[in-house]
Amino acid sequence: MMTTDTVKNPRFVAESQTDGEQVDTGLGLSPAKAALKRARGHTGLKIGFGIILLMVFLALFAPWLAPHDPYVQNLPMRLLPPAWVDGGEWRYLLGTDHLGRDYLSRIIYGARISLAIGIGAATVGAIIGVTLGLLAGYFGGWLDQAVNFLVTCQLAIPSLLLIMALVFVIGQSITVVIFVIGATHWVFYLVVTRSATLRLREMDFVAAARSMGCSRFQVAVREVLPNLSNQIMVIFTLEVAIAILSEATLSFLGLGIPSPMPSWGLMIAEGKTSMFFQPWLVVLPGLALFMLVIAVNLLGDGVRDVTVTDRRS
Amino acid sequence: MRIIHPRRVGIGLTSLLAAWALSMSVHADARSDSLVVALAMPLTTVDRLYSVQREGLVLAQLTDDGLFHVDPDTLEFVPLAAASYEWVGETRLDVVLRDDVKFHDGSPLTADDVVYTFDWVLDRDSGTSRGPVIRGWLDRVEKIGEHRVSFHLKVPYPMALRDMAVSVPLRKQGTYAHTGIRAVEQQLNGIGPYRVTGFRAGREIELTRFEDYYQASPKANPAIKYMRFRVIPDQGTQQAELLSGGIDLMLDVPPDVADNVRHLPNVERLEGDDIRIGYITLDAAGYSDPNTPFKDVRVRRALNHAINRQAITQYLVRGSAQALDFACHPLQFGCEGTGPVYAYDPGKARALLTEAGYPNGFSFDLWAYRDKVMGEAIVNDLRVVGINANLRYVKLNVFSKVRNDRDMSAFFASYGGGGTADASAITGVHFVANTPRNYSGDEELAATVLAAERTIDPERRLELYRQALDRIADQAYWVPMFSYSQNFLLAPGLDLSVPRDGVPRLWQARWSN
Amino acid sequence: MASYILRRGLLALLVALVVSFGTFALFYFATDPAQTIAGEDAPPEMVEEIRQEYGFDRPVSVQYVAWLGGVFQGDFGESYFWKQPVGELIREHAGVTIILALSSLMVTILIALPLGIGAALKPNSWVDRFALSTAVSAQAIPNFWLGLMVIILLAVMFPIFPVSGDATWRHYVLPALVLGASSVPAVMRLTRTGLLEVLGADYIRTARAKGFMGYQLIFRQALRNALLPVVSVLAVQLGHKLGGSVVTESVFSMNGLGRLAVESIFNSDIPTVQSLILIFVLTFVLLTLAADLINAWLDPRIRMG
Amino acid sequence: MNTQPLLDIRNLSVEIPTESSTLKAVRGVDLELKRGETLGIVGESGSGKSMTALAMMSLLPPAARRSAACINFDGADLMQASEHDFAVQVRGQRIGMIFQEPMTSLNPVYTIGRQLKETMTLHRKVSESEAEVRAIHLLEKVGLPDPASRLKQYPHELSGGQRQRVMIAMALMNEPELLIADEPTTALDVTIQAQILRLLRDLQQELGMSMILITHDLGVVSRAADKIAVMYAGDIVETGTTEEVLLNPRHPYTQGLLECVPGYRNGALKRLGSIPGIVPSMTGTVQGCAFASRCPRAVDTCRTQTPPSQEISPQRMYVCHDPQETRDWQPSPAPGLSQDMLVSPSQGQTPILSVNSVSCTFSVRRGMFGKRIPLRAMNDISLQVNKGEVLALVGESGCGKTTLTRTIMGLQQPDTGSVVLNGQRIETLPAMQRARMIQPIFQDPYSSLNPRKTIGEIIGKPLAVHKLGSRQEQLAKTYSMMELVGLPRRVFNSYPNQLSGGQRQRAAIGRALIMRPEVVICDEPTSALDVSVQAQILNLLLDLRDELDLTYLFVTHNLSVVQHMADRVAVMYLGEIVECGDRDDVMLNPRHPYTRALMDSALSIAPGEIVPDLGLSGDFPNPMNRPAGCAFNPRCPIAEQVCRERAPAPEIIGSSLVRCWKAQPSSDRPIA
Repeated sequence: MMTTDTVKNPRFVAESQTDGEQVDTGLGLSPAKAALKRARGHTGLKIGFGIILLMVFLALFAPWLAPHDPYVQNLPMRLLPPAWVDGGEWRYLLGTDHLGRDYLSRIIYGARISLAIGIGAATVGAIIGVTLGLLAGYFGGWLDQAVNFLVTCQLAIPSLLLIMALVFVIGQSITVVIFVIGATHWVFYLVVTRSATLRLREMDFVAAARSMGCSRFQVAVREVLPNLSNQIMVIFTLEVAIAILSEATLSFLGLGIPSPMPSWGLMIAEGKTSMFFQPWLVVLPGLALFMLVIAVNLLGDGVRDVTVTDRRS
Repeated sequence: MRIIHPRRVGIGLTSLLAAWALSMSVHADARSDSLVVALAMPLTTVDRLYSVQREGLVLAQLTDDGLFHVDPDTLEFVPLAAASYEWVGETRLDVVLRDDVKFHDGSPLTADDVVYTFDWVLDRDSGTSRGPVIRGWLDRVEKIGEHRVSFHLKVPYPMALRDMAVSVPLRKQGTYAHTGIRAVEQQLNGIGPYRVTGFRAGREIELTRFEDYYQASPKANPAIKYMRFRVIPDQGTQQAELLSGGIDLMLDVPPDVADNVRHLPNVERLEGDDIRIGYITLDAAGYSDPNTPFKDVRVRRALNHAINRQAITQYLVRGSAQALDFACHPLQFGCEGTGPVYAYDPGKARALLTEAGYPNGFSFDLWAYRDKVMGEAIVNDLRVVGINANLRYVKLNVFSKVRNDRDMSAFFASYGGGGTADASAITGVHFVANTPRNYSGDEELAATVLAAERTIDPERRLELYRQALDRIADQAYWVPMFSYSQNFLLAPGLDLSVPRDGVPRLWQARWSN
Repeated sequence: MASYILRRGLLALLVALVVSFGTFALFYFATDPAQTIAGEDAPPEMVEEIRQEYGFDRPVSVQYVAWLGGVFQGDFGESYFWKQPVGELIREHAGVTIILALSSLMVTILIALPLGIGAALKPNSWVDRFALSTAVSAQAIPNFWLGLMVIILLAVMFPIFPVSGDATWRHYVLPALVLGASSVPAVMRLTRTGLLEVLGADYIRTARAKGFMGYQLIFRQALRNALLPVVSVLAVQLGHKLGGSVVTESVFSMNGLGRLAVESIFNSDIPTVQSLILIFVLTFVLLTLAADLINAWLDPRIRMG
Repeated sequence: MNTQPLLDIRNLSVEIPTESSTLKAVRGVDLELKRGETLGIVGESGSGKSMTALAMMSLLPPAARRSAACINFDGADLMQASEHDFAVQVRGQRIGMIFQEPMTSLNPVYTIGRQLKETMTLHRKVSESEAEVRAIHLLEKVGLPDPASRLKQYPHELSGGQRQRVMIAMALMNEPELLIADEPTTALDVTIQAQILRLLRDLQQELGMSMILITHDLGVVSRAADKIAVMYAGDIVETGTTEEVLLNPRHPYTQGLLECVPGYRNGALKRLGSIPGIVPSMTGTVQGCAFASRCPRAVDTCRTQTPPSQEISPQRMYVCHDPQETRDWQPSPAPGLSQDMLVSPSQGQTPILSVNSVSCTFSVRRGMFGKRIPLRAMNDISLQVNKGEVLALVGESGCGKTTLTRTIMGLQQPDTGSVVLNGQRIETLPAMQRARMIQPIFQDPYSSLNPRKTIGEIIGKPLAVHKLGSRQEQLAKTYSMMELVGLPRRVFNSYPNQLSGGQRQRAAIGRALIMRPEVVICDEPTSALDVSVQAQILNLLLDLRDELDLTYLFVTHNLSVVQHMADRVAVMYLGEIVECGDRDDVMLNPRHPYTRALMDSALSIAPGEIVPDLGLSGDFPNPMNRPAGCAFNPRCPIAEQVCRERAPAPEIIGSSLVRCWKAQPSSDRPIA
């Protein structure tokens, strides 16, 4: 209700004071510009974005940045410690693994896999979850019931076990891992999309679009969907983080990325047998994983912080 | 991001581990007559007739005797519960039993018991694990005296003594009459030097020395009175337990772990052979795909040249392991191939590939279910000559399904054959016509192998095996990889002789002072 | 209410059936349990024998119906691998998982709730910053890696707790911490945002206008509302922890249901996998049902509509 | 009575730091309140009236900063009181407060009883049972039937009106000396509003409390307050007794505001006065008079110098330069025609839209464990809208207005009956064709515009959907439509959140009209807007009707808007049309008892008059429990046996259609 002073939110006051004949167009920023402006003042977001930029840079230019081919083995040089430790060699800055492959190069190449899996799986999940959420929220009825059943199935099964069973049976490859992780991580999208759609469905601009002759499908895609983009973006980043961790976990359990690809989770698993004696095998990829995931999470939290205020309470 | 100093940490860890081990040391006086062994795989039964795991064989060495056994030094098959034997023609074997052998319940071993045991194994409904193999050659068993039995064979079968030694422990007459075929609940009544005094499936087995054991046996009078097998699936846990005195012996230790742990006090390391070989089978018959490059012998030879078996053996398998040239273990009888030997030569491999029409290499799936590190090393070697191998590392249940469906273009596997020092153990399973492991499609080879299995005369067998092995090498049906070595970690003061065939004889274990 | 519970129960059963048939078919078409039962070196004759003995050569529907028939009579079948009734097997392993799940839930609650409440009470204070950075880091640490690190630190470098196993209560300390930490971020954030939202609600302004302040305001007016969503999330988390904490159990070598499930998958021990999934699904549905009932008890709007 | 004022506020300011600057929400307010007196604070949204109240109670949002020379309450300066003192001694104890939203102001998870009792047990050493006795006593006093059993109920079991009664009882638990009511009736329906206002007045007189009534509604304040303070941009611009301020306003803002109220000066005038311009942003330093930019009398001094406080009498002052040069200026309505002179275009009897016996039932699940219950949203509704007329549809919330408009637009399928538009049944009409004949304008201009689209896209969207003309033609049409509805060209690329409420509603109107529909459904198009903006929009709608030859179905609950706009009126109650006829017939001569009550509850600006007693019992019923017989019988003051047993059928009395057993042919009580 605009007729009253609801002064919980100072922004609200400023906004309602613009009521009147003309508006000074300099007063408000467009949603995108406002978010950008807030983003510039958000430390967490900047840090996260910076790290991710670095990781993407590493991933894209891995062939030029990595000192060695990550697949070339040098068996006599296996299990070298990092260079600054006794027995290390400067050729192999971070040491070598059990096949004598350069650990630094493998970690750099590992960024590719983590990013590909994270973005790929989160995209697959988004496509499934947003579609189902939009359908269930906008059309309701039996469709909503059916989707609800799917969600119950999805939630009730321990997802890691499900993924393991699927990967185990289908076989390991990057594509399989992306699709399987994506296909088991869409509930979050669905729940948020569905409830937001339920809310938006009751908004008058939806009724307006319907009354100007748009079909229900057109309304769902052209009117409702754009309004979900902020929330989907936030979930997307969080799901990227979750997917990266899932991949690492799967690979750790031996059901993720197939060897000899340099997946950080797989590297930790391979180092596990000798972790008491060659701890860098476990610590280094773990740190890389931690940095990437924390960066993605910071980015996600930041995006949420700067876009969520767009909504009118 | 400051990295902790790994080597220093390693040393620190080492001393800490040692200190911890010392502080928690419970190596009590009682240890002189007891031994605790870690098992990685859970044993679901103590009855060798029904167990399939290798651990079952180790255990059966203690609880059971067969008519014959494998001499630990010569690896020959010699009488054990049998006093003597005699081949009556090619398909009849007469065996005289000892008259001083007693079961754990005190009853004496008679010819009836032997007949009962073999009849039970021959019975299709009994469901024993080795039944199908025994039924392949044994027709019937006949009692010809109180302590005499006669074995009637279907075909001449030189490995009869081996099967009796490894697969058929003797059972008291009527053993399975009450409990049915599921032997889990059953109190094991064997004739071995130890009896089972406690069994929790998948967790723990307790053995106690059998004091009425026949003195003539080479296994008589073992030094240790109590033996305990604890199931600890995780290698790390086993290490920790060994250091803290929770266990005295670790079997099948990965070489890297063994390398690391042996630097610690309180641990000793033993290395020995294992009659187990690693190999790559190539789909020469074109089962998985009629257009597979492996139908071309030049491609198969190229692979043999491309893989650096020496390096893999030396750095990854380690110990006494050897790189192999032929499809058999060097310790095995008949393993005397003279055919072509493929040296590590990537250049030659590339040339062969070009010749075969693959100048830019090709892609294929390399399946494997164990020894992932070696699999990776193979893949990396192939990458060098331009072949892109995808390592399909799966668990055994998936592996065997795909292999049996003949959907693999190549697989990396290993075979132990129960530690049998005879080439038949390996060639038989892999190259006779009806086995799903045979991807050669070579019927002539299958005939040769079968003939060798049915020949008693050693000279003739040797010749047949030479033919078969040379044919395999020439056609490069396999890439023979390496023989395995075995690592044991022991608590100090434990004496254990290293088995030549990889099967530890724990009755030989003793505590030295 | 009875009809509601009945509806939920039927839904759970339907979910369980769909899932269990799915797994059954998956394993039927893609794996060969016989070789696993027979062992890696087993000759083909032996494998074939086992295949017939266990009836693996029957059509998938026949096998499934046979198993399901047993389940309805309370018989989960016999494990292929352990050659032991599955019910017994599950009973043996359940204890570890239940203790681990409950203790890690306690860890979660003890860390997440105070942090979340503290953060909400003083937004942007150091408590809030600390809580948020804890959440962000805990979210980013791979659980299995955390497990390995605490083993190196607290079991090897400073040997305070045992490395692995499940024999005594001391064995449960590290796994419970690690597993509990994995749920802290979600619960902490939810508590914080829930409480912040409630504190901004009109009825809290009413309560302040009535003279409530400080802890009275939080505990007598706001907390119950704020905890409603937390209850649901805790139930889901507990459900997932009971559904086999696969990673934690395998990092710490604990003989729980999660590990049993993983091993059974690797061994194509279909009766065990099936029964476990059935039990996981039912447990989960029962827990969420319980959470709904607790919420209904806490919130009259749900109770009465 | 003590002559010392109970409350004396001097120079109260509230500042709220925002991301870029500091918002001055309240700027040096002075207020005085005697014991037993009611002060009405009036202002539009953003004027700072609620902030003033919250500042008194020290309940401001955490970021806000408060400063004041003093806030004297009964001799003690509240500025010196700590948070603890406030909580323990003032809030709920000596000052009670009622808020706008009864639906959310009670804690949903605790019983009414607990929330009432704790107010008392928190402050006083009383036992539970004593508190309970007091709670029951007060619930009875605020007019809740069966108070003892209410204690065990939860807020959601009560209707909005009942909750507001509970809020009042709660505020009175400790017999406060001052009651602050912040828009206590804004969220309520008109009939309930009248009841609550009466209740507050009665209680205040009985208990001898002082009261501050904060509202935007000049009608409400005219009936309920002794004194009025008019706030604008965070400051009080005029104070005085109710009569003085409303009948003889001195400040140009007060004058302008009153001109905006339909029916204030002359109900027959078809154009309302309006205040041009915008409220200046109250950030940074404010120069001159805050109202200067919108003031018709402003001179240069007004823009540069802070206006003085002109005191007429001790109780009467206004803050204005009152410039000599423009003293002769008289507020006059904007140029336009009075209704008498206006001939509505083609206002014949050609029905363009007719609704024939439409019924619709939903099934609704109550709660998580509940069963599905049928909800009869429309019951045998028939209605006719003639070409060129404005038909007002009046009813309280939940009466089925929205379902009816959705059905008329073909967005909701009725169970039985039909809607005929231009001779064609609406459900057989293809969506695209239908859209060109009938278009809606919605209540909330925030919800009706897609926040992700620019204004240009939104207005031109129907053209794009219908693929009318080339891209260039669509653009040209959009620009000309923007001109028509009074939107500057430069907002073409702006997003809705960059526009004011009034501008958004203009955009919504533009979108509805761009395809030149014949019928426009206006669903409470001004109820979310401030009075001054409402006047602009109503003026615009009437102009457009004349210009574009439109027919309006105008849904509203605001009877003065009905009076101003409508040719005919239909009154809805619980899914039925209970009365329908010409405006003057229905409004001046209501035949249905509900219509009569509705007309009585309309609070026109009439200082000195009190809020009338409607004679209605109970609240608006839950549509899920329809009463048997006539739907209105439980609340009807004249219901008889027949009303409880059988539902009346519509009958035509005079020129109106009425659904009542006891419909009177004429009434002796014309509306005020």
